Amino acid sequence: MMPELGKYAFAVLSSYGVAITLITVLVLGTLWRSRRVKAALDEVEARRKADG
Amino acid sequence: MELEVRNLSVSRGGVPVLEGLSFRLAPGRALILRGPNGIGKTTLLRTVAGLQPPLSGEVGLDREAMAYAAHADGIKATLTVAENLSFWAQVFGTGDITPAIDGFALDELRNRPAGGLSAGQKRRLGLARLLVTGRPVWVLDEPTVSLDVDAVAMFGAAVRRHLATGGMALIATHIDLGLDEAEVMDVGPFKAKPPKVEDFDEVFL
Amino acid sequence: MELEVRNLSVSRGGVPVLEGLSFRLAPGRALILRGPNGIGKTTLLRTVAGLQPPLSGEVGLDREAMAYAAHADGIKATLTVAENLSFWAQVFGTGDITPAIDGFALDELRNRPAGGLSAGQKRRLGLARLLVTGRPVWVLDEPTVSLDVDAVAMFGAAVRRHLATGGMALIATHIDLGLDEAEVMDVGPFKAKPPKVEDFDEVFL
Amino acid sequence: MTADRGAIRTASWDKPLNLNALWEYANPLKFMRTTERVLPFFTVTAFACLAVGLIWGFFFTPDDFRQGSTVKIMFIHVPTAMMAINIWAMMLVTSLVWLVRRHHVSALAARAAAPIGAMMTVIALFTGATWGQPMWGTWWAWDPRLTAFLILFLFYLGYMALWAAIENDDTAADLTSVLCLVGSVFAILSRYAVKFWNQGLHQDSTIMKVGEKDPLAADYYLPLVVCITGFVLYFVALVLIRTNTEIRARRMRALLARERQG
Amino acid sequence: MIALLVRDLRLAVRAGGGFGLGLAFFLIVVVLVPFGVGPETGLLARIAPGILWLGALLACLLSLDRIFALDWEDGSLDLIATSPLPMEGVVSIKALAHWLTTGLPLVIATPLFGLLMSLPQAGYGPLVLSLLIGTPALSVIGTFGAALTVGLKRGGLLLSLLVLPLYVPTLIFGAETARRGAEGLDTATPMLMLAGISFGVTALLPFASAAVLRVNLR
Amino acid sequence: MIALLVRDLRLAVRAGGGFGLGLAFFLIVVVLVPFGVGPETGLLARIAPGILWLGALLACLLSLDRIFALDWEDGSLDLIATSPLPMEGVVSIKALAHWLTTGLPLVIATPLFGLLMSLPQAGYGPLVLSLLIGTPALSVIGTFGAALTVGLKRGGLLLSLLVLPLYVPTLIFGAETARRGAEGLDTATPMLMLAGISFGVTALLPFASAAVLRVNLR
Ligand code: HEM
Ligand SMILES: Nc1ncnc2c1ncn2[C@@H]1O[C@H](COP(=O)(O)OP(=O)(O)OP(=O)(O)O)[C@@H](O)[C@H]1O
Ligand SMILES: Nc1ncnc2c1ncn2[C@@H]1O[C@H](COP(=O)(O)OP(=O)(O)OP(=O)(O)O)[C@@H](O)[C@H]1O
Ligand SMILES: [Mg+2]
Ligand SMILES: [Mg+2]
Repeated sequence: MMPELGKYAFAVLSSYGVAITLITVLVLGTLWRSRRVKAALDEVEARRKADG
Repeated sequence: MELEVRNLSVSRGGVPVLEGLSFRLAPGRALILRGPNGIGKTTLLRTVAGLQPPLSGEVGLDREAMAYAAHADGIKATLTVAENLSFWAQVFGTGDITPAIDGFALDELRNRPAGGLSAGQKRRLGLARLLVTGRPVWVLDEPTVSLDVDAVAMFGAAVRRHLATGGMALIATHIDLGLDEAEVMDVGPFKAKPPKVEDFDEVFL
Repeated sequence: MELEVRNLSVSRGGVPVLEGLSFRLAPGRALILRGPNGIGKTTLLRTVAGLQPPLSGEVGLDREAMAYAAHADGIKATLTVAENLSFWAQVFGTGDITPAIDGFALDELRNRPAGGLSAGQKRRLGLARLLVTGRPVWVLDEPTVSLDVDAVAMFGAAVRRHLATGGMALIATHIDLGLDEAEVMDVGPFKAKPPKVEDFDEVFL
Repeated sequence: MTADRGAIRTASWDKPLNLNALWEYANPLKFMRTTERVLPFFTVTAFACLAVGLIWGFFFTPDDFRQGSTVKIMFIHVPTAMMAINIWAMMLVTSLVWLVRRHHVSALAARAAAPIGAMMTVIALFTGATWGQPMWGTWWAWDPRLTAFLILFLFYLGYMALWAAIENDDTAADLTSVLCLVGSVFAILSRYAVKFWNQGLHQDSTIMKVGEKDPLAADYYLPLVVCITGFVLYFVALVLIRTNTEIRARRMRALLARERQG
Repeated sequence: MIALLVRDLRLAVRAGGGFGLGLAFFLIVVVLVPFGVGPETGLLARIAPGILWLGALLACLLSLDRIFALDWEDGSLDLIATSPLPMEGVVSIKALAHWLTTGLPLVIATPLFGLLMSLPQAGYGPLVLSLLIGTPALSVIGTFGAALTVGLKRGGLLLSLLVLPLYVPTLIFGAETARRGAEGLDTATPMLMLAGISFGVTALLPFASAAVLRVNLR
Repeated sequence: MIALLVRDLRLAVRAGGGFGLGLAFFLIVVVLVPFGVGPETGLLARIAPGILWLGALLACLLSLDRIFALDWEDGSLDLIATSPLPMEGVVSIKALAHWLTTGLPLVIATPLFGLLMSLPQAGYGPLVLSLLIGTPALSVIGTFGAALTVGLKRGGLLLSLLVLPLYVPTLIFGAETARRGAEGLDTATPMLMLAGISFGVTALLPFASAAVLRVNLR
C-alpha cells in the first residue's frame, strides 16, 4: 500500500505531515473559536433579552 | 457667525455616549457644560472641535473656527515658555505673543524651559495658547485644573475679554469658574440609551 | 506614630523653593496645604514621601509609612480596573480590593480596561489605590482634579474613614474638599529667600 | 452606481444579473444567513477535493525520472504557494471595498483571511524548503521568487499584528486597509527589485503553459488541478466561517461595550 | 509650515543631540560588525557596502518612533490637527525634519565609516550618492509607519515590523548600487531605480500617511 | 515580586504580542542582511554566526526602553519606589521579565533563522547554547542602561549608545563561541567566559541599577 519513496522519504513524508497538520490545526482552531464566540454572543444576547 | 449644533450624537471607543444634543452659541456668549464623570463631555468637545466625526447630527460651523484645548497642553518641555507660544502664534499666523504672556502673567517665566514649570504654571501656558490662535470659538476641556484662585480669575478675565470681542466659548468643567453670565447646560439627560432595533449594522456602530 | 516635619527645606531643579517648614500631624488628623501655583507644594510632598532628599531639616517618619499619590496615577491602560488594583494590593501585601472598589464606586467599571476610562474615572481608580496600600500616612497631591461633585464627596468620605482608623493625611489642593475638621496650612510664607551670603558652596545649593 | 451599468448579461442564465444586488451581502445578517446555507456545500467539496487530490498525488502518481518521489510534494507546494498570493489579492480587494463603500463585512473578511494566507505561506515555505534540500542541495536560497515570497510573509505578519494591536475596530479596519494597499504596491515592487538583484533558481511558471514544448504530464496535471481546487474551496469554506466568527465577535464587543455603558 | 520645521529641528537638537545620536548608533553598528563576524579585511571589504547601508537603515528605523509619538503623548498632535496646517503638509515636514536630523548626517559621515569597514576606494562615491538618494525614501516610508502606529502605546517594535518589508526595495537597490560601485561596475540602473522609488514615495506616500494619521487621531 | 513579574508579562502580552514582536524584529534583521550583502551562500555562511548574534543583540536593544520608560511616564515607578518592594528586587524582576519576553523566544527561534543564513550544520548547537547563556547578560546589562536613561524624554538612542559598549564583551565571546562551533572547533573557552560574564553581571549589576534608578527618581 505505502508507495516506495526511496531516499526522499523524509522530505515527502514531512511535507505531507506538516501540511496536513497545519491544515487541520487551522480548521480546528477556526471551529473552536467560532464555537466559543457563538456561545459567548448567545450568552450576551440572552442577558440582553432578559434585561429587556 | 454662530455655532449651531443640531441633534448631535457622539461615540467613544465605538460606543454612543451622548445623543440628541442641540444647542446654539451666539457671538459673545459662553456655554458651560456640566455632567458627572464619564458622561461624555470630553467626547462631545472633541467632536465639536472636528477631531472625531459625529455619529449623527452636525456641527454647524467649520472646524477652522475652533481653538481646542484639552487636558494635555501640547507643551514641549525643552522649549522655553516664549518659544512654545511663538510656535503656535506662527502656526496660526497671528505672530504677537505679548497679549498672551501678559494675559496669564507669564512674563517672569518667559525664558524658563517649560519642563521646569509647576502643574499650574504649565496649565497657564496651555491656556495662553488660546490667545495666540486668534480663533473665534474656544472649545475648552476642564481648563482650570490645577489652577489656584488667582489664576482662575485670570482665566475668567481672559474669557470675558474674548467674549467682548465677539468670541464664543464652550467649556466643560466641574468647578465654578465665576463666569456668571454664561449659560449652563447639563449633558446628563442626553446620555445615549441602549438601542432597541435588532439590526446588525446598527449594533456595529 | 506621628508625622513630624522639622525645619524642612526642599529644592527643585537645584533651586531651593521652600524653607524652614515645620509641622506635626497626629494620628487621626489631616493637614491641607495651600499656596499659589509654583510655590513648591509638589516638591514638598515628594520630599515628605521620601522620593527626593530634603535640602536640610528632616522628616520624622519612615517613608515605609507613606502612601503617595501624585498627578500621574500609574494606571496601566491595558489592564482592567480590577487588575490594576490587585497588582498594588499584592505589592503592598494587603490582598483584598473590595473595599477600594466599593469606596470609589468602581464596581461597574471593574472589568473595563483602564485605558477606556474618562479623566474622572481614572482619577477615582488612582485614589482607590490608596485604600489597598494599607499605609497610615496618605500624601496626596491635588487628589480631586477632574472629579465631579459626587466623586469629591466620595473622596472626602474615604479620607474621613481613614482618619477614623488612626490614619493621617497630608493633602495639597487648590479647591475646597469639604474636610472642615482638617487643619489648613498656607505654605506661601515659607518661600525660600534668595541666599545673601556670597559663599560659593551656599550658592550651589 | 446606476442600475444599468451594474447589470451584465450572462450567457448561462440569459437574464440580467444585477451587480448591485451583491451589495446586499454587505449586510452582516444577510451575509451570515447566506453563508450558513452555502457552507455545507463548500465544506464537503473542499474536503472531498483535498482528500482525493492528496491521496491521488501521494499514492497513485509515478516517480519523476529526475526528481524521484519528491514530485509528490508539488501537490501541496504549488497550490499553497498560489493561494498565499491569491489570498493577499483577495484581501486587497476587500480592503478597497471597505475604504470606498465602508461595508463592515468586507473589512472583517480581510481580517478573517489573513491567518489563512499566513498559514498557506508557511506551508509553501516549509514544503519548498524540504523540496529544495534534495533538489537544489539547499534548504533556502536567496532566489527572487523565494525572497519575494518571504517578504509577502512579513507583510502577512505585520498586517495581523496591526489588527491585533488596535482596539477600536473601525480604526483598525481603516489602518489595516491602508497598510494592505501600500503593502501590495511594495510587494510588487519587491518582486521586481529582487528579480533584478539576483537571477533565480526557482522554476518559472509551467502549469499555465500546457501545450508548449515541455508540458506537465497529465499524470501530474490532473491530481494537481484537483488539489488546487481543493485548496481554493478549503480557503473559501474557512474564510466564510471565520468571517462569521469575526462578525459575531464584533457584535459581541459592541454589545458588551454598550452594556458597560449602562 | 516653516515654524513646524524649525520647532522640530530645535527639539531634536535640544533633546540632547538629535543629530549626534543617529550617527552614534550608526557608528556602533559598524563597530560591532567586526566583533560579530571577525576582523578579516577581505571579508569586511566584501560586506562593507551592504553593512553600511544596513546600518543607515537601522539608525533611521530606531529614530522613527520619535516622529509622532512625542507630539501624540503631550497632545500637540491634536492641537496641530485643529490648526490651519494641512495634514499632508505636516506629514511631509515631519519626514523632512527626520531626514535632516538622521539621514543627512549619516550621508555626510559615511566616508569615515567606510574607512572602518575597509571599503574599497572606488566604492565611496556610489555609496554616498546612493545614500543621498535613498535615505529620503527611508524617512518618508518611516513617517508612514510612524503615522500608522501612533495611537498604540510604545508601538516601537510593531513599527519596525511594518516598516521593514517596505524598506526592502530601497535597501536592495541602494546596496546594489553601492556594491557595484565598490566592484567598479556600472551603477546607472540601480541608481535610477533608487531615484524612482524616492520620487514616487515622496510624491504619493504623504497622502496615505495623512489619511492614516487622521484616522488615528479621531 | 511575583505580582510584578506577572504584571509585566501580562502587559507584554496585552500590548499586542510582547513575545512576537522581538522575534519579528530579529527575523527581519536576519532577512535584511542578505539584501544588504548579496545572496551568495558561501559569504552568508561565513558571516552567519556573527550576524545572528548581532541580530539577537539588536532585538534586545530595541525593546530595552520598554523596561522602565512606560512605568516612568505614567508614574508607576514613583509609586513602586514608595512601595515595600526593594529596588534591587524590582530591577532584577524587570530584567527577568525582559529576558522572558525577548531573550528566550529568540533562543528558541534561532535554529530557524540559521536556515535562512545557511548556517553550517555543526553551528546550530553552539549558537543556541551561546545565546541561551548570553542573552540573560544582555537583559541585565540593558536594564542597567534603561535605569540610567529613565528620566530622559525618549532617551532611546542615548540608551543604545550607552548600552552598546557594555554589550561588546558579551557579543565577542558569544559570537566567538558560535563561530568556532560553526567551524567545528572547540568552544569551551569562550563559552566559559560567556557564562562568567552572565553570572557576574546577574549577581552584581542589579545593585548598580537600583542605585541609579533611585537617583533618577528624585
Ligand atoms: C523555500 C523554497 C520555495 C519557495 C518559497 C517557493 C515558492 C513558490 C512560489 C511563490 C510559487 C508561485 C506560485 C504562484 O505564482 O502562483 C511556487 C511555484 C512552484 N514551485 Fe516553489 N518554492 C520553493 C521551492 C521549490 C522547489 C525546491 C521546487 C522544485 C524543485 C519548487 C517547484 C515549484 C513549482 C513546480 C511551482 C509551480 C510553478 C508554476 O507553474 O506556477 N518550488 N513556489
Ligand atoms: N474605548 C472605550 N470603550 C468603551 N467606553 C469608553 C472607551 N473610552 C471611553 N469610554 C467611556 O466613554 C465615556 C465618556 O468619556 P469622556 O472622557 O467623554 O467623559 P467625560 O464626560 O469627559 O468625563 P470626565 O468628567 O471624567 O472627564 C466614559 O464613560 C468612558 O468610560
Ligand atoms: N528644573 C527646574 N529649575 C528651576 N525651577 C524649577 C525647576 N522645576 C521646577 N521649578 C520651579 O519650582 C517651583 C515649585 O514647583 P512645584 O511643582 O513644587 O509647585 P506647586 O506648588 O506644586 O505648584 P502647582 O500648584 O502649580 O502644582 C515652581 O516655581 C517651578 O517653576
Ligand atoms: Mg473629560
Ligand atoms: Mg503641584
